[in-house]
This record gives sequence, C-alpha cells and structure tokens, in this order.
Amino acid sequence: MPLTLASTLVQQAHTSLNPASPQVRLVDQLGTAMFVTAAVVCLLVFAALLWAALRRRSGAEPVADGRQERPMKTAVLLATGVTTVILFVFLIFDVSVGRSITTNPGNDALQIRVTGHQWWWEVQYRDSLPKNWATTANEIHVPVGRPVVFELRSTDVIHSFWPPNLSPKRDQIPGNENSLWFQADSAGVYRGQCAEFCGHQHAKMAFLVVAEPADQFEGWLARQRDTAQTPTDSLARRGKDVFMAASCVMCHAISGTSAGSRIGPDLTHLASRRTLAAGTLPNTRENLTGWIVDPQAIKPGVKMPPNQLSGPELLALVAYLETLK
Amino acid sequence: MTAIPADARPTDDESVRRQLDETWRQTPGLWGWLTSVDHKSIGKRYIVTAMVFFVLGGLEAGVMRAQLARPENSVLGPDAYNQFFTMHGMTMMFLFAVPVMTAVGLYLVPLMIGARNVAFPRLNAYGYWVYLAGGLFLYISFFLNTGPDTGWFSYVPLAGPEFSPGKRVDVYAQSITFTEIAALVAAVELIVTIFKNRAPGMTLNRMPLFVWAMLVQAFMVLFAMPWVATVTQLLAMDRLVATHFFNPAEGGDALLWQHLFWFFGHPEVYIILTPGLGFVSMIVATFTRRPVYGYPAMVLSLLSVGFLSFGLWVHHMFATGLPQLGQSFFTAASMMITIPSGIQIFCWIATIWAGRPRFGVPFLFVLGFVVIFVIGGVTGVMVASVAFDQQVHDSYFVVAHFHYVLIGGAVFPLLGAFYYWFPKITGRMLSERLGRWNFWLLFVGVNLTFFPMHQLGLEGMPRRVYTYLAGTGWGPLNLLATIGAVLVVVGVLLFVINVAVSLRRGALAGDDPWGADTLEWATSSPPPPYNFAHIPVVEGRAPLWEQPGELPAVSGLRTDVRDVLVTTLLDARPDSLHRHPPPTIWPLLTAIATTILFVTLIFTPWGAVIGTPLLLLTLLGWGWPHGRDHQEQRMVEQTG
Amino acid sequence: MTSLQYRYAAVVAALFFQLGCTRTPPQSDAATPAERTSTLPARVSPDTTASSTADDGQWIMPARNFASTRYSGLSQISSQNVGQLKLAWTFSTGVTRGHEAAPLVVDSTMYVVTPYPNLLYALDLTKPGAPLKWTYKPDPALASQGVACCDLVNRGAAYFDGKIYYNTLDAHTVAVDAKTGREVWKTKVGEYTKGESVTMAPLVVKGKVLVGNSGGEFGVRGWLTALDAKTGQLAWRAYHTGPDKDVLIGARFKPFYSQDRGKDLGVSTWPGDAWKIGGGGSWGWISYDPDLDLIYYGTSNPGPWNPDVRPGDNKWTAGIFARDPANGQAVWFYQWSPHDLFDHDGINEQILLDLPIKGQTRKVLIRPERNGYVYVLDRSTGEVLSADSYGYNTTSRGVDLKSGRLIAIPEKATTTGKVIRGICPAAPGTKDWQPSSYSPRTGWLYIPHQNLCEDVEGVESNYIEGTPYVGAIVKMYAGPGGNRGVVTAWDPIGRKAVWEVKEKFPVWSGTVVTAGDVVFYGTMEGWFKALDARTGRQLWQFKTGSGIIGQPVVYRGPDGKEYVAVLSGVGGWAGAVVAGGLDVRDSSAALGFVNAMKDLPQATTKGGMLYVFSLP
Amino acid sequence: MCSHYRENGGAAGQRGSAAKHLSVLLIVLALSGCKREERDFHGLPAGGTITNPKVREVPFVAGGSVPADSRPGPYEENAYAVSQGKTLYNQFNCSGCHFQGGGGIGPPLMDADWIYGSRPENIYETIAEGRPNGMPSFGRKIVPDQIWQIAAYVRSMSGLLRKDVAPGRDDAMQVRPQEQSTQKAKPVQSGIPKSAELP
Repeated sequence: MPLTLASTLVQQAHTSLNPASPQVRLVDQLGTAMFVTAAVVCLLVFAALLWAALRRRSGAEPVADGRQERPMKTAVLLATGVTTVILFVFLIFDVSVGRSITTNPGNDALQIRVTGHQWWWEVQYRDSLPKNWATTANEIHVPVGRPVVFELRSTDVIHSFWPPNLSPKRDQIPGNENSLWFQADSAGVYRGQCAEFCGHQHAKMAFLVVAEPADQFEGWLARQRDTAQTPTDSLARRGKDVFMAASCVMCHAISGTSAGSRIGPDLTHLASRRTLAAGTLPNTRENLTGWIVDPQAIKPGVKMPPNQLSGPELLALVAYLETLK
Repeated sequence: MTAIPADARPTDDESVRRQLDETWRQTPGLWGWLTSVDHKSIGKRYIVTAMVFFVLGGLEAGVMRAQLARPENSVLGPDAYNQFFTMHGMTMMFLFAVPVMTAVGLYLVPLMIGARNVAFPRLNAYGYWVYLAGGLFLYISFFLNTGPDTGWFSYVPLAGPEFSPGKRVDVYAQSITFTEIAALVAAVELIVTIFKNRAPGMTLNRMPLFVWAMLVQAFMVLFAMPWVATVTQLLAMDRLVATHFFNPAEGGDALLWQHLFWFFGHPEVYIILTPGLGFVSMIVATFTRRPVYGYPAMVLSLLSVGFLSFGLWVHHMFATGLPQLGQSFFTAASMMITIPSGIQIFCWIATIWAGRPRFGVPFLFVLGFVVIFVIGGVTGVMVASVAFDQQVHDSYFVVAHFHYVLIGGAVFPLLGAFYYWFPKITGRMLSERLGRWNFWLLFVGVNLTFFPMHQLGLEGMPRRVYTYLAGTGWGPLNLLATIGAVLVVVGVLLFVINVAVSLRRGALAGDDPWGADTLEWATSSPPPPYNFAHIPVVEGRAPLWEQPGELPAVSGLRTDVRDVLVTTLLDARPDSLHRHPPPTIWPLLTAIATTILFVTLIFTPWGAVIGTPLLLLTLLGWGWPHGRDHQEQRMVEQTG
Repeated sequence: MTSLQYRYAAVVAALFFQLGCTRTPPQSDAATPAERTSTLPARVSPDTTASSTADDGQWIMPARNFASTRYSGLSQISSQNVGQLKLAWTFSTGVTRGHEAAPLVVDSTMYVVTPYPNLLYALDLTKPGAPLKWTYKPDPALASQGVACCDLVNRGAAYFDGKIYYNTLDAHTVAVDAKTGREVWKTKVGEYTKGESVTMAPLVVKGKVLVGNSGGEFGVRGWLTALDAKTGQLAWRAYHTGPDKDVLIGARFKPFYSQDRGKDLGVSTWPGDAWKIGGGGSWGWISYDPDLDLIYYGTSNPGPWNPDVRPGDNKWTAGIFARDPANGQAVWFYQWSPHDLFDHDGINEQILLDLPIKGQTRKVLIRPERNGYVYVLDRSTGEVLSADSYGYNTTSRGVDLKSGRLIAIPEKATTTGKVIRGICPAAPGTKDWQPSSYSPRTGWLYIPHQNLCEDVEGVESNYIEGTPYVGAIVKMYAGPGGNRGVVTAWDPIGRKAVWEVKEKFPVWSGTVVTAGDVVFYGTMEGWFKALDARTGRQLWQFKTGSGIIGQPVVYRGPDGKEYVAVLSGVGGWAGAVVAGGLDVRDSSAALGFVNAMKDLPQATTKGGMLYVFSLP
Repeated sequence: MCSHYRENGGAAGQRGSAAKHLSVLLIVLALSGCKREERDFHGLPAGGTITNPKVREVPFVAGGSVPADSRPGPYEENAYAVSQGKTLYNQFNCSGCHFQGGGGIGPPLMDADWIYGSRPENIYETIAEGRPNGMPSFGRKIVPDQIWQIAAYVRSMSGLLRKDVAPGRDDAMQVRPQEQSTQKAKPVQSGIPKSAELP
C-alpha cells in the first residue's frame, strides 16, 4: 500500500528553525547567538592550532626558557579569560530567555490537556462548563494570538511533547503533571513528535498543531463538542452496526453512540482530522481502509490488532467512519 | 639505596635478569593464560576484548545507519532497532569506552611509574574475568533475542515490569552490575598502584600527566559507578520481587531513576574523556619534543574536571519540568566545566607552538582530537543552556554533540595512543602509511556522519527512532550521515588490517622509537614480565630526557621472590617490600562463581542460595595461606 | 383446631392486646408529634383487610409504613422478657446468596422473597411450623447474574390489594396473587444486557408500583418508574440524568438551593453525552407523605467511580427527589454529594417525622446518609435543617447550611493514576442500604452501619456495553477502632448519638424497634441480637446458621403471639467474599470490600434460612 | 536472529556426543529465550495452525468441560503476549467482574477451581463463547489473537505459566502478589459455578 506521509501536508513546518511563537523565537535567537559565537571560537582555536603546528621554526632545539614561557602564559590566560566572559554572557542570556518563556500566560489562556499514550496523543479541551469539554486526538487546534496552556500527562510511560516551531519540549511523566504554554502568532499547520523514547512506535507518534484565526477556531471547537450524527444512508448505517458489533467498539469512543471506550483515540470526529495513526498517514479512504485491515504493517507493535472483516463489512465501516465529520 | 650506572657489573646484571625471568615467568600454555596475574598480559587481553566489543558496537551502529539511510526503510523493524541502539549504547559505554581506558591504564601505569606489577595482581585478573563474563552474558542474551531494548539509560516506567516483560531489562541491569564490578576493581588497582608503587623519587608532582589522568579517572569511577550499580539493582528488584522504588502509585518516583542514573551517567562521560586527555598530553610532549606547557595548570584542570563532572547531571533532565532556578544552577556548572577543558586545549596549543612538532600518526590523531573535541565542546555549551536544550534535547542535535565529544575526546586519542604505544606492547611499529589513511578516513567519516545530525536535530528529528517519514525532509542528511558511517567503517577496517599486518611484518621498534621521556620507554619492547631489571630512581618529570643514557636504580630488591617496592604516597620514598603472589586459578574460579550468582538471580531467588556459597568457597580458596609465604614473610621481616 | 377457632383466638388476643395498649406508660402518650407521625401510616394504610389498625400486627411493606419507621407497636416481647425468646420455627429458602429481604406478613400468611433466582414463598402461619402454601418462580435470566454489582440480592416485596409485588434481578416487576401464587402480570422494566438490574423492594402508592434500577457500576442511566398496580402498564418514568423532560422536571419543580435551579442541568453538568451512561439509579428506599402527597427517594452514585471523566455536579445523581406519585413530576431535589467521588449513593432510607425544631413543629425527613451525615430536611421544601456527622469522616468537613453544599476536603479527591489513602467513609459509606428504625417511644433512630476506610486509585475507565464501568482500584479496611460495624441510637432533636454498640463486622442487617422497647438486628457472624432501646444493653442473642444481612420484622401470629422473624444468609456486597467464594489474596476483589472482610470466611458460611422467634 | 541461531544449534546437534549435549542445551536455551522474548506484532499467521476453536456445548456437570482438543495455547511461553494479555484483561473490563483474580461479580481466577476447564482452549472458549451464568461472549468483539493473549494471562494468575514468562507487578496500587511469584495452584474442576448454586 503506497504510504504518502502526513507531514507533506505541513511543508517545512516541523523545524525549530522557523519559529511560529514568541517562545521559540526567543530560543531561536539564543541558539543563533550561541551558534555564531561557537563558530567563531572554533575557527579561532583551529587557526591557532594550525599556526602553532605549522609556523616556521627558528633553528635551535626548543628549551623551556623564560623567553618562551611569558607569551605562552599571557596567551593561555587571555584565552581562558575570554572563554569565561563568553560563558558568563551566555548564562545571563539563557536565564533571561528561560524566565520570559516561563512567565505567567495570563488568565484568558486556553486550557488544553494532552495525555500521551503508546503511541498517540489524547487531546482534551477544558471548560468551566463541563458540557463544553471536547476530546479529540493527534490534532490540536489553537487560536492565533491567544496563549494556550498545555497540561501534560501520561498514563503509561514517559513521553515528551514537542512541536518545534511553537515550543520547546516538555516531558510527560506518569505521576508528575507538567505544563507549558505558547502562543501561536501565525496561522499554519505545524507538526510535532514525541521526543522521549517510549517503545516500539516512538518513531510514529506525531501530532499536528493547527493554528487558525480565533473565529475559525471557535467554530471548529463547537463542532468538536457535537456528538456524532447518526448516518443517513443505509451503507453507513450498516457500517455503524459493524462498528458496534466488531472489535472497534472495544477500544474506541464515538460520542452519541454506545461506544465509550478510551483505549484508543476518540473517533467522534475522525473524518475531520487530517491524519491517521498519530500523524503517520494522510486521512484518505485508502489509508483508512489499509489501516483498519492491517495496522501492524504500518505501525508494527501498535496496540490496534489486524481486523478480519469481510469485504462488504469493511466497505460499510469505512463509509460510516467517513461520516464522522 | 645508591645510584648505580645501568651498565655496571654486566655479568651480574645478566644473572639478575635470568633470575628475575625465573621468578616472574608466567606458566606456559593455556593454563598459564588462565592463571596469569601479570598486568601486561591481563592488560593486553583487556584491550583486545574491549576492541572486539568496539567493533561489534560499531557494526550495530552501521546497521542502524543502514536502516536510517532512507525514510520508511526496512532493514530493521522497531523491535530489532530498539535492541540494536540499546546494545550499541551499552557496548560502547560499558564494554568498550570505560574498560579500554582502564585497560590501557592497567598496562601502562606500572611501566610509567617504574613498578613491577599492579598492587593487587589477582584482583586485577578477577576484574578482567568478571568484565569478560559480563560482556559474554550481554551478547549471548542478545543472540537469544533477549538483548535489552529500552536504551542504555532504560528510563522507567518503560523499563519497569509492566512495560518491559520478559528478561531483556533484567539482562540490562545485571550486565551493568558485571561491568561496574570490573570498573571498580580496576579503579582500586590504579589508585593503590599509583599511590604506593611509584619508583623512588617520583613524587606526585613528577608523575606523568597520563598517570594523573588515570588517578583522577579512577577516583571518578570510585564515586560514580556505585550509583548505577545501585539503581540498576533497584530496577531489578522492582521487576523481580515487586518492590516499588519507581512506582508512583505506591510512593515511588519515575524521576528518582533519572536522578540516580545521571548522577552516574554524567561523570561517566568524563571517566571516558579523562584518560584520553592523558594520552594527548603524552603524545604532544613526545611529538613536540618538549614537556607539556603548564604542568600544574594541566593537573589542576584534570582535578577540577573530576569534581565538576559530579555537578552536572541535571542538564540531562532539563525537559522534565524541574524548577527554573535549580536548572540555571546546573547550567552554570555545565558551562563552568568548559573552563578547565579549555585550559588544557590552550596549554597543548601553546606547547605545540613552542615545540618542534613531528607529524607522526599519533600526532595527527591529536590534531584531529582537538578539532572534533572543540566542536563537541562548544555544542556542549549550547545544550547546557536550559532554554536551548529544551528545544534540542533528545533530538539528533544531542546525538551529534556527544558523538563529537566521545569520538573526539576518547576514540581519537585512543587510536593515537595505539599508534604511539603499539611498539612498546608488541615490539613492532604500526605502518605509518596505513595509519595516515586510517586517520583521514576516520576524520572525514566522523565529521560527515555526525555534523549533519546537528541540522537534523534542529529540524526536529528525535533520537531513538527506528525510522522517519519521507515528508519530514530528513532523508538527504540521513543519507549523508550513512555515507559518512561507511567511511568510518572502512577506516576502522584499515586500522584492524594495520594491526594484523604489523604484528607480523612491522618494523622492529627497539626500546624507545619516539625518543619519548617517560619510564615505560626505559625498558625493552615488549617489556619483560618483571618490567624493569632494576627499579629506576626518578629525579624529574621527564626522566629519559633529563637523565639521558643511564638511570639510577634501586638495589637490595630480592630477585628470587616476587618482591615489589612500596613507596610513600607523596614523595615516593621507599617504604616497605610487598610480596606478590604466583600465578593462580582462583580469580577465574571466583569470577565464574560470581557469574553463576548474577545470572541465576534474574531467573529465581534461589540463585542466591546456589551462587553465594559457591562464591564464598572460591574466595576461601583465593585467600588460603601457603606455608611458603609465611616463611618468606619472615625473611622479609629480617631484611626489612 | 379449625381455622375458624384460630380466627376466634386471634380476635380474643387482639382484644386483650388493645386493653394492654390502653395501659401503656404515659411517656409514650399519643401527644408527642413523633407518635402522631408514627401513627400516620395507619390512617392512610393502603391495606384493605378489615382487621387493620395502627398495630394490626401485620408487616405489609419492608419499611413497615410509608414513613419508614420500622416500628412495631407490639409490646408482648419487651425489654423485660426478651431474654426468654425462643426459636419458634424455621424455613430454608434453598438459596445461598445474600438474603437482604424483609419477610412480609399479611393476614395469616408470610411471604418470603429470596435472592436470585428470586423465588417467592408463601407460608401458612395458621398451621404449626408454617407449612409452604405455594411457591412462585419467576425464572429470571441466568445471564443477569453477570450484571449484579454486589451479590445477587433482593430487598423484598410489597403487598397491595391482594397482590404481592416485587422485582427480579433481570429487571422485571411481577405481581403475584397473594392467595393463589398465580402470576397476575410481569413487566420488563429494564435491559439487563445493558447492565440494568433491579434489586430494590417496590413501594405501592395510590395504585402505582414504584420501581428503580440498579447498575451504577455498569454505566446505566438511572430512573424511577411507576407501573399501574392493576395492569402493570408503565404509568411514568423519571430519569435521573439528561434533559428536564426526561427527568420529569416541570413547573412544579422548586428546589430550595440555587445550584439545583436551571435548565437541563442533567445535561450541562456532564461532559459530552456522559449523562447517557452516568448511573444515578435508585435501588434503595422510597417513603411517602400522604398529607403533602409526595414520594421521597434517593438517586445512586454517578458513573464511573473515576471522577476525571465526568467533571461537574453530575445532576441528578447522589441526591434526593420529592415527586408527585400521580405523574412523577419533580417537586424538589437536593444533592447530598455533588460530583460524588467515592460511590456515595444517595439511596438510603428516609424517615418521615414531625419534629419540634427551634420551637415549631416541622415536617421533616431524616436521612442517615452514606456520606457520613444524618440530614434533617424540611420535607415540604427540601431545605437542610441540620446535618450531623455520625461516623469517622476524612472526606468532608460538614455541610454548609447556607448553600446546602457538602464541604469536601480536596486532598481526598480521587483521580486517575494517583493513590489516595485514608478515605473515610469508604465506598459503602458510613451507612449503606441497611435500613434504620425509629421508635416514637424513645424518639430515637436506631442506625445499623459500618466503620470502614479505603485507599483508591483511579484508572482508565472504558465503557463497554454490559460490562462494569468503574475505573477505580479500591482497597477497604476497618476504620479507627478496628470495629467494622456499629449500631447507633441517634437523637434527631438533640442531634447526637445517645449510645453505640460496636460490632466486629459491618452491621449489614436492618434494625427494627418495638413498643416493648427492644431493638432487633443481626450480625454477619450470624448472631441475632436484641438490645434495650433505651440503654443499648444487649438483652438476648441467638446464633443462626449463617451471617445475617436481612431486615427483621415483628408480627402478631394468628395465635395472638408476637413473633420476630429474620432471614439468615450471608452475602451482599459485604458478604460477597463468602457468598461468591472470592479469593482474599486479591485486596481489590468485590470492589475492594474483600480486603476488609478477609476473616469473614472463618466466621461464617453460606446459608439461606428463615428464623422465627417468640416467647415460650 | 533467533531462528538463525536455532538452525546453528540444530546443525551442531548432529555432531559428537559432548558437542551434542552442549548444543542441545544451547537449543533449549535459545528456544526458551526466543519464545519468551518474541514480539510477534502480526499475531498468528493468517490461516496458521491456531484458529478459533469450534464452539462446543459445555456439559453443565461437575468435572466441567474437557474438550477432546487439547491443543496448547500459542502464547503460553511468550512473556510479551502474556503482558499484552494482562493489559487487555484490565482495559476490556475483565477486571471489572473478576478484579485482579479475586473475583466479585464473576468467579475468582487466581484460585485452583476451574468451572469450565483450565486449559488455554477452555479459557479461549469461555471468553469467545461466554458462559451461562453471566459471562458475556466476546467472540466477535475481541480478535482471536488477543483472546489467546488474555487466556494465557488468565492462566498466569494462578501460577500455571513459567515464572520467567508470567508478568511482574503493575505500576499501580498493589492489590495482589505479582503473577510471577504466585504459587502454582493445581487446577481442580469445581463443577458448577458458585453463582449458579440453585435450589
């Protein structure tokens, strides 16, 4: 089965080198400053080394006498001094950046809880009104220009939340809650990936962050809060029956139906998501079908088992899942 | 004790050598090999074993590079890949880097300080056997598909009983215990040997820089290794007898593992570096034909590196969400350690500037070392910054960083050391021509392999991924890295060939092919079992340069028994005599008992019941007094 | 003797008894409001048998009367002579699960409902040894055993208009002809394949049979249903979660506290559609006030136990409703435990009394609640007049009488992946379903309850239809003092415990109190005990074959003698370790109760036997 | 790697007695090691040896069901599969009724009593087809491979699996001794289920 990759959707939006948030911009500046300095230092040292090694020597055997010692002493002391100064500057710079990243985001911040699972991301939008909570997976929508606070948890092993364009990473450690916040300042689709080794599919545990204008975001969130529509056409309706009768229902939840298991990603709005299998496949019919039939071929070790469904069943099931907008 | 010219009383000298030969000779044949307590033969097999593991670890890396050469590749599946990168890490860290350094130390230190052997020859043998057992245990498990698969750092809960079923992680924990015992044994050996067996006159401030490096390293091992030995035992207990050290639900903590592990794990890096720095100092001195500039500064920076390295561990945990202020402290510490390292670089450069460099292969490797190590160093400063590290942590940037540091700081000096001391160990020179090829291939290969990884990391490629998707755009740079890896493999291959060929056809070396200054060059190549016919008396830091031609020697040492001279700690005044044991099989048997204990323990608690008595038994045999010793002990008392 | 002669003897005895009554001591004079209340059910007794009076000697509903006092006016057995109480006769039910039911006595017949398979036995009291008249077998579905959270119990039947009404485990309600044992009707009220079961005893009010469902541990949607007593047709059904129209919240709904006012709170206090599987059944007790014409009943815990997946107050679970029995319209609601964290169902009995409070007599409802407080509510408005702790409590600081809200202690809030230790009271609460009794003579409640604490870890909870939906690992153990059971005499006016009797095991049986000032209850070791209602001194005890978790009843036999009857047969949630033969090595077994009952298997074995006692 | 090793062992097995014994030992080591550590993601080979066993009517008598087919479960010696089975046991709410083996709504699983037989295939049937007294049928809802994993885990609860295969403790509140140190309880046919003792 031809695998085109999900992040083709997100041209060049998975790198810390083009920042899309004040946080990463600051870190990027720090990094650049250090890189340039580091480069200069390296070149100086190499130059000194080469010169020391290749300079033309004056005849006599070298003897460690004062004439030589003095310049060497000054040179070494000077170099050491310069090094110390550079390091001190770095330290100050680093601390200031660190502080400005961890400042309080303010009260109007959006609250999102991201839970790492082997090997996918559960995303939960909190709200003072319980009815307004929304749960999705592997695709995080955020409003542009508004701080977003992420409450980071894990219920199995340690994962690490890292959307390079938007924020430095933070570990999700069972037993201790972590959090970070950022503010996307330009709309776009950004890719992130788990950064802490978490087992077989650490490599394919990615997610998308979709930064969009506030109104679009609110619209999206409102849709996410809806329960799933009961399908109208007969094929999809059959598909729903298949879903409820087959192994799907053991692991996945579709709100508005009797499927309420939290082992796998919530599928209430599966069709509205851009990717499948935690940012691994673009959400197309072929991929969806292939994924259902043999996920182990795509993500060996993933918790989803291969499903032996008859052709018609499979067709109906896919048809149903595609109605979950 | 009086100074006697080396060439005095030749006939007598002959008989002395003959008698010494008789006394220190090791039993011939396989039995002799199994029972040897000579630091040179043990050191040699130690080095060879470590190099074999180096090659194995390298091959594992090669396979991984093959898998990563292109996106969605299928050389290795995730399960195999996880075992491979874990084995690579463990092999390089526990079976190659640390052991090979201590091994070279165990071989050279006694020669450099003019001793006949290490302080505790039998313990030395035991150390090697345990190390060998650990290595075999790990690799046999690997071939039984029981290779550890949770990384050399094996973070819990992933490595805990719930998420790592089976015995793979138990193998991890136990094989570390093996290697830690070996490392601690070696550390004790070196410390005592350096403190108590130096040739008369070799005061602390006359010790060669390499000996200083080994001393510092030994102390670091002594303070760092127990932590990892402990923490891996805690893990084993969590897995086997359901303790809860790392189970948050029952009051344990997953972060406890990281703290304990990195409190060992960071010093570990410097444990590997320090001997490398020692090599460099020796080579620089010899190849610039002048003592290294700033001896006190060099020693002090070695010491301060040793101390500081224990205050950095948290910079491996910047992403775990520890308090900002605390992290800044560790940033400061991490940056501070750059200063002593920098000072040494500067001193070497100054030395080279002041000296008359000869561009032999060892010296090439030193130059390569400086370049690569400095690059690794500056990226080290970058990742010491909390904010920046939280961006690149656990990305390929870090992979690039520490490979620069470790390959630059350890492998290049080590290879340099090989070319430098090979003649001393074997009596034959390594081919310079192959050596140059060897160097340039490695130099280009290493940079080609690891430099692109900085970029990959910044582009967001995480570590420990068995594959990546095409659209990430990480393909080309990875391919480049793989090509580099090929060059490295070829380079190492050339090295192996060079060794193999030179062993037979290498030019004969003679005592001192490089015109070096330290004591090991004062004896024949390879050195006799007793190292020195006459224990030399030292009057300066560079005895062979300062006292050319002849060395004053100690008299009054008996040659018909294994007497070694024990000197005082600070200024190495002769203190007493120490009677060394003859070859014995007990260290091997004890090591076997140890192995039985450790291996059975991970399958059943009964392992303790079976193994402990065996171990006690062998220790009893080891310590069993022989009448002969008593008698001779008395004679020593009479003389002393 | 012929049955005629028996009838004659009975009448004579009745006359004597009446005389005796008039000579009852002044302190129990019908002047106290409490006394009036206790006689209240007599005036509105649904019983149609001619011989019915305040002390007709019958026991036609488990709670004895609509006010749920479980008070018997009979005083033949008194604190003076109870010591001579002897075993009169026994009857084996042949079932060995937990017997929680109260036997009924109507006319001269005793009706006994067993646990699953919910057999109904009619015993003829007119003949010596009370031979079996007939047996009715409803044959509930075998598979329904799989959805009973805490043993396969049944809490009894109700008599009305010549029929015995009761519920079966597989969620059916049956009406059986009291004389012939013929099934009159059988109505399916729930879907056991979705986790619904029915274990409660129905209450018949104004020709309606009131039934509620169990299954708070199976993700059911709780409800109370009224069936037409004649036909079994569904009259109305009030859900306890979801939109107002389902909950039967309309114009008449006037909750006392602001947090209970608002549109569709049954939806907005849940995330997404969690309310559809939010629990809140009603498997406990219903009381009825004929004057106000209101029924009162509690709703059970929200599901799942793990609270992380159901933020909000989770209306209308773990609270109490007052409804109009005619159409089910809600009149007021009060929530004992908003966003319940500990499976503190709100389904315990409520005893309806008229009490003098701050000078004036008020129509109140007394509820010894699972969350550890004895509540006194104004039963016409739902206002909380007082709430006083009657057991060791680490989960809340009390009840704020202004807002009516429980003042929770946040440190004890359970959550996913964290172990919270020292939660007291444990999941069964300070008191579970086991009903208290009230004596107008002492003016005190006699509360059988337990003293348990627990450790809880919330875990991922997955709703899979027909399987449990709990999401918590629980480990219970004895509370401070080590005694797992207590019988407390509680003075509702003085708002304090008068005396306490400690028991080794939870007191999982109900109590009954008589005009003879004797309190009867059973222990899980199998002792059937009589206490002095005024001092709590133990007057008499008898060791039955198995642990007692049933509800004792007191009646007057056709021979005029006063009898005390109780079912012995250990089980229920507390006794599951014996009834289900569970393995005590697993502390989490039976929702963690096993850990607190590890020694019960040494103390008693399974059984199922009716014991009837009388004076010689 | 393993199969390759196994081949070597096999070849060696043909040679002289000493070598033979050694290699036999090695093969045993290899096999046990390999079987235990295998991470078999694709599960059972499609149409392979193990297929969903035929539904058999279970005689409701003391002695329980003893099917003629005594094919061993595929995962009896595979630690990874057993641990997967443990995870599924909890996630699919088996623990909801049987808890961590002590039972509650359903019968205990860590004791010696077996109502419907203790063999892997008995347990497979119990899960797949359900049992009369409240055990639901999961045949269509759990794929065979996972049922076999759960069955293997259920056996480990009463110590019927090798100790180096049975799981260790969970990262959760400790409520029972870990499976790998649970004493083996010799299976006893307990006849009818406790929950079905009717008059």
